[in-house]
Amino acid sequence: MSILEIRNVTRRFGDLLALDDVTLTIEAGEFFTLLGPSGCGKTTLLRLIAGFDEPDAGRIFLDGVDLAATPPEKRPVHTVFQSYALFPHMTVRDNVAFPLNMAKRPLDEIHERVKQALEQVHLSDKSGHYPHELSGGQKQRVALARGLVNKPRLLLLDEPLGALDAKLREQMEGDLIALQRDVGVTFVFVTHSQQEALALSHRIAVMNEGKVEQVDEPDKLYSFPRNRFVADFIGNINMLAARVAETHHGHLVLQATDLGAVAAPLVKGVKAGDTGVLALRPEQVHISSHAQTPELKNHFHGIVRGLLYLGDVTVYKVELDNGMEMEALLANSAPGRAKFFEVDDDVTVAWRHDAGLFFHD
Amino acid sequence: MSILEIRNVTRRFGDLLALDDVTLTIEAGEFFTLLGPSGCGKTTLLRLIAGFDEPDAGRIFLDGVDLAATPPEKRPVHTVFQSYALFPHMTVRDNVAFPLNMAKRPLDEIHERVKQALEQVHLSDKSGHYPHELSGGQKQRVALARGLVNKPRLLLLDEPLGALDAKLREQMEGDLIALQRDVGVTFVFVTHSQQEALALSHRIAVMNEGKVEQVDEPDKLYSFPRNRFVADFIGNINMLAARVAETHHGHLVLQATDLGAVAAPLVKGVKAGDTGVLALRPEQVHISSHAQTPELKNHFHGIVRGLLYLGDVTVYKVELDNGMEMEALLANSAPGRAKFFEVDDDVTVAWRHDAGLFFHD
Amino acid sequence: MKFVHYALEALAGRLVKWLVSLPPTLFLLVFFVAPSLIVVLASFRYPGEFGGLASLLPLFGADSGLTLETYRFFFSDFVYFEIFLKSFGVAALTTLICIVMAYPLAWLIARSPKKRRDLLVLLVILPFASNFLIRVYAWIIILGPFNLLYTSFAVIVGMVYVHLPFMVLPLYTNLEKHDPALLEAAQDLGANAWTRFWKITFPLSLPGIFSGSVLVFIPVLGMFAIPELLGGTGDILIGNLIKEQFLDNRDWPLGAMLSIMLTVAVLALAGLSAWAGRGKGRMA
Amino acid sequence: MKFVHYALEALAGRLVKWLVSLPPTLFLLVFFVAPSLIVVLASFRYPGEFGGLASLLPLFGADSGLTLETYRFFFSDFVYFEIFLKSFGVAALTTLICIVMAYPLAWLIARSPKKRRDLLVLLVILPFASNFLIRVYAWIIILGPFNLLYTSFAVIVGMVYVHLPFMVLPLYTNLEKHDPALLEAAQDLGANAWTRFWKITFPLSLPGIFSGSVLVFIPVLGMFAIPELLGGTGDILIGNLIKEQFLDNRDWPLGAMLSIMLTVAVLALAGLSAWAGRGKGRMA
Repeated sequence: MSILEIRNVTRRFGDLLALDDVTLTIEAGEFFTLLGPSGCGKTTLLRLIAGFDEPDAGRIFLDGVDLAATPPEKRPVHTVFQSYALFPHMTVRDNVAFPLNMAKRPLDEIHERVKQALEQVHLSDKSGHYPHELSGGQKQRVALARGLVNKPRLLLLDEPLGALDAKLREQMEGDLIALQRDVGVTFVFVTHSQQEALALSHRIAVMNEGKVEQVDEPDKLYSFPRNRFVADFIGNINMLAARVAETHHGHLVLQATDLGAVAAPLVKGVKAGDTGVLALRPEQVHISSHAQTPELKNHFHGIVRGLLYLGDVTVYKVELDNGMEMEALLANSAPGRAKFFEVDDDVTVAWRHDAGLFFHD
Repeated sequence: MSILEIRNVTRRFGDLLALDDVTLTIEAGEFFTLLGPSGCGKTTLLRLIAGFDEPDAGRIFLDGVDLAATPPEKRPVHTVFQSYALFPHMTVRDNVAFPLNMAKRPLDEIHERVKQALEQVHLSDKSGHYPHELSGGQKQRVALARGLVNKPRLLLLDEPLGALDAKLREQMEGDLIALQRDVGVTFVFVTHSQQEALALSHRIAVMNEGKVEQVDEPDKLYSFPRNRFVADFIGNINMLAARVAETHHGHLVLQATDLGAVAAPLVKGVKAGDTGVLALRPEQVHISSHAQTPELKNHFHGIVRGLLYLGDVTVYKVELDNGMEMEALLANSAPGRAKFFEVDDDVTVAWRHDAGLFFHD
Repeated sequence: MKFVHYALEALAGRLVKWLVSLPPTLFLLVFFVAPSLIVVLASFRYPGEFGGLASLLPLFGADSGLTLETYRFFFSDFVYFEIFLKSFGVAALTTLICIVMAYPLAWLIARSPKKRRDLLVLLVILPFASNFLIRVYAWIIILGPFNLLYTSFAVIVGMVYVHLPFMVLPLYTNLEKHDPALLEAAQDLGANAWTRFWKITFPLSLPGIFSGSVLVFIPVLGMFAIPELLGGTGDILIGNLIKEQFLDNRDWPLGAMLSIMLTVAVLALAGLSAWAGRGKGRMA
Repeated sequence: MKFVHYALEALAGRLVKWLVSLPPTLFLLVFFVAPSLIVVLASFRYPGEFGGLASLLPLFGADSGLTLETYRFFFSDFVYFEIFLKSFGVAALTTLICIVMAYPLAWLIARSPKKRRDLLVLLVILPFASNFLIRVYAWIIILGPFNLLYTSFAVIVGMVYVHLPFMVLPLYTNLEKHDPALLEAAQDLGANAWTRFWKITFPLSLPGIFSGSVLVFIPVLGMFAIPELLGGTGDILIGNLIKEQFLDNRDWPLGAMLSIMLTVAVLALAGLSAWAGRGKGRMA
């Protein structure tokens, strides 16, 4: 059942078209993410849902009811702000009790639910502390507890992990998934980090310049991006300029400059003579020493020009004979060996004939 | 040739032993990283090298000369601060010219070298701007240019990427490597991010509670951590509690509770009866559907309990029959397939007999 | 060698420390300790032959000539107590009116676009750039035709008028620092405009109100020009009393004593409010 | 229906806006426009029969009775110009001395441990909690035995004494905000203590010096009590001149005119310094 429906919403700020005819449906119980570079309109959309701003055109429905006439304080939608926006003059307990006090709940119920909410975020021992006495991660958890305690229909999260450092962010990601599963509240999460989006979400809407480019599950989005922007924004990707030579029944034959024929999966609507790029993920590119002849159809000679050692994986930057640089990612799965190749090694890069996606210009 | 020698340096703050008999040697031209959790003493050490603080015991030599009597302004050592510490009342040009002015260089030389330094960090077009008009990444590059322009013997970098967001940080990492290679100045880099350390450094000193735990090249550190702290701090690692059953000539036979015999590489000084953990990297753990029998010696049944989809790789959390959770990392190398296994799948996890490291208690 | 070097350095360090702490020490001596001592001593002296004060110099000789006369005088006459009470009442009322008048003004400035704020602050200060007396005389001209001159009402109007900016500025400085996200968060969590003000804005502005109150309350207690020019004969406050002793009666010991009693009363009040507000220092 | 709802809401919004902008508008009208108008008008009137001012009411009738007499008087007598010049000189000198004295004090407070700062600020303000006149009289007692009373020196001492905290506080507020990492960075890059002060601390403190200078310079120009009590007959400043017209000569038009000329001079100076400092607003 859809809980939130955004229908043809447009929002302008002066000359800037912040949201351009956006239509989205969010299902009840989902962890839904709005992902995009800064300025793509994701935060604007969040503010429209919360009610801090009004659309110039279009409508927003919550549980089938148009929200236009409902002020923010009447919407069963709570927000976790990027800055957390904890009330500095209230203790953790009073911060979390705030929405319940506003809803004029009986005192003993407030007491009970605040206690429960603080347990959920593992902060029972901090209930008498003031926000400035907490670490960044603890503040973040108080903001979460405050947003969830009065069981909103939607919880909006505006880059809540942005202010945390890497190690803590990773840990909070796990906590967020567990929390959302436990409380069963629908989450609408805004982020510019594709890694956060992939790790957390049930579904992701990729936004760019006020438009929704693609809405899909993380693995679909990563494996089958609808266009070049999505392909490039989600994860790293190699872009090999090529021209379509033939379209076979099952696949395309591409011609890459100074490289030769490349087999690629068929794309609808593409015909011989089209130019474009073959987008290929680094982890789909195999790399082997020159001596071995790979059994894969697409294989080309190259020279290792650089490598980025990341511990669990290493990214090799290989220069092909046509001068194009291609990245290949290898997991360091053999014990005690961190690198399989060194800079200046002659190697063969190869990929399956059904790997990659062709985007025409 | 060693450029910096830190010999038995100790520093106390009240009861806190910030540095505990630290000895380190840094070679000329190196990209050397001090890595550790917050409070490990890495920033204290940096401040001792810069001269902002003095050791309680021990000595620091630069090019063979004891630095004790040299105040910070006389040391040929410059620092890039975490907050950048750009002078807000000076333009980018004047900020970068500052160290040259202090060194009383002739005006035309200053002009020339500032121009060159700004070109190196791609900021020539911002030379007349004030710091508050720059983005975080640009400020960072001005701080770098200012630190390098007077060709110090050492450049100290105090978590310079900490304030940048993920995408920018990744890009700056590449720029830093290139810059250090081009200018040939020795870098001493402080960070708490193991990923930054692995990607950037020639050598890394891992610090913990005021002590240096291990100094090594990134791949050696990752593959052959000297102790449990280093193994755990650098990258993710599975820790399988086990007891040594036998020590063979070439390997150990371990006994893991409720699991059975596990083959592991030999560790010096370990004898039968010792208890400890087998530390195993997630990317060394193979995972296959139950039907297949792997050719690897160590293989155990498990159930997939969760997965973290990261696009290029997926981390599977597998519960073994003894209740222990083991992570396995797989690159998503097959086109169009993001996940090989789903939650609750029966799988076999396996690893090579020469994978992992045993640490006894 | 090394030792001598370090010893010299330590010495230089101490010299710098001493040079740096000299000005504040001198400041306190010259500007606080000395005048205060003089005032305290003066309050225990007899008036001089032709008014003023018997010379202070014999103090350090055999004839110290100190007396509790003025203090006995103060505590024996109930009229002083009455004037003190009235003065504190006027100061409190002025402070209260200033808070009520300054709040919307400060709030409006803090909420206006950033580049317009400086201009608005300037507009608040501008009326007070001109001579103090002029401004009081303007009020004589305004209040005269309404037959409101030489009344307690006129005194309060004048007091509020003169001190209002000292309430507006600290309040504005405080309100400007408030994170607008806090109000959005409160609204998001169900608070209407009224509740947002009383639960968020007002408690967070208490330090500003407090600063402003100090800046209004204390000067009002010392003010003599406004009661003299705008008030009637019954509107005499402590400030006038003290001024009279120095300028008109030339009874310096009495003036000094009254001033000391005023300072003691203010300090007692400050201590009381610090005690009442203890533990609330956590507010951001 | 919907339309009516929106129309009502828009109306309510405007009402709120109007209610909120009413107090500042009233403030400006009552506290700035009205008194200023009265003063400007007064300066064009003849003095009243018994001093003061001829009633302002006929202004709005047929007999407007305006005159440029007082202005002609001002420009025809060179002594006014001299007093203006001297007053600005005293104000400038006082400001300069305040800067030099306040800087080390403010710096020391800003550099001391955080919890001690409030106490130190209190110590700076404390001497000024007592009555203004008392403090001036304490100086009479101090300066008297040295034969320094009733001299220009005594006037400057008194002026500096009274206005020093208004220089210390904005300077301290400014210096406290300085990021200590900036000084470390400067030292790291080769600057010694002297250079660090002149290249970093001082330029960054200019806004604080400016605020303090405004808070000292303008009040000194209006001050009459200190020249009167501490200065000789030759130490008359504009403040005294204006006060005399109102209190002693009761020539209100002349007083009003002088006050207008003073305001004009100050505004001209402010404009000049804004023009000189244009483009330096980038400083943090």
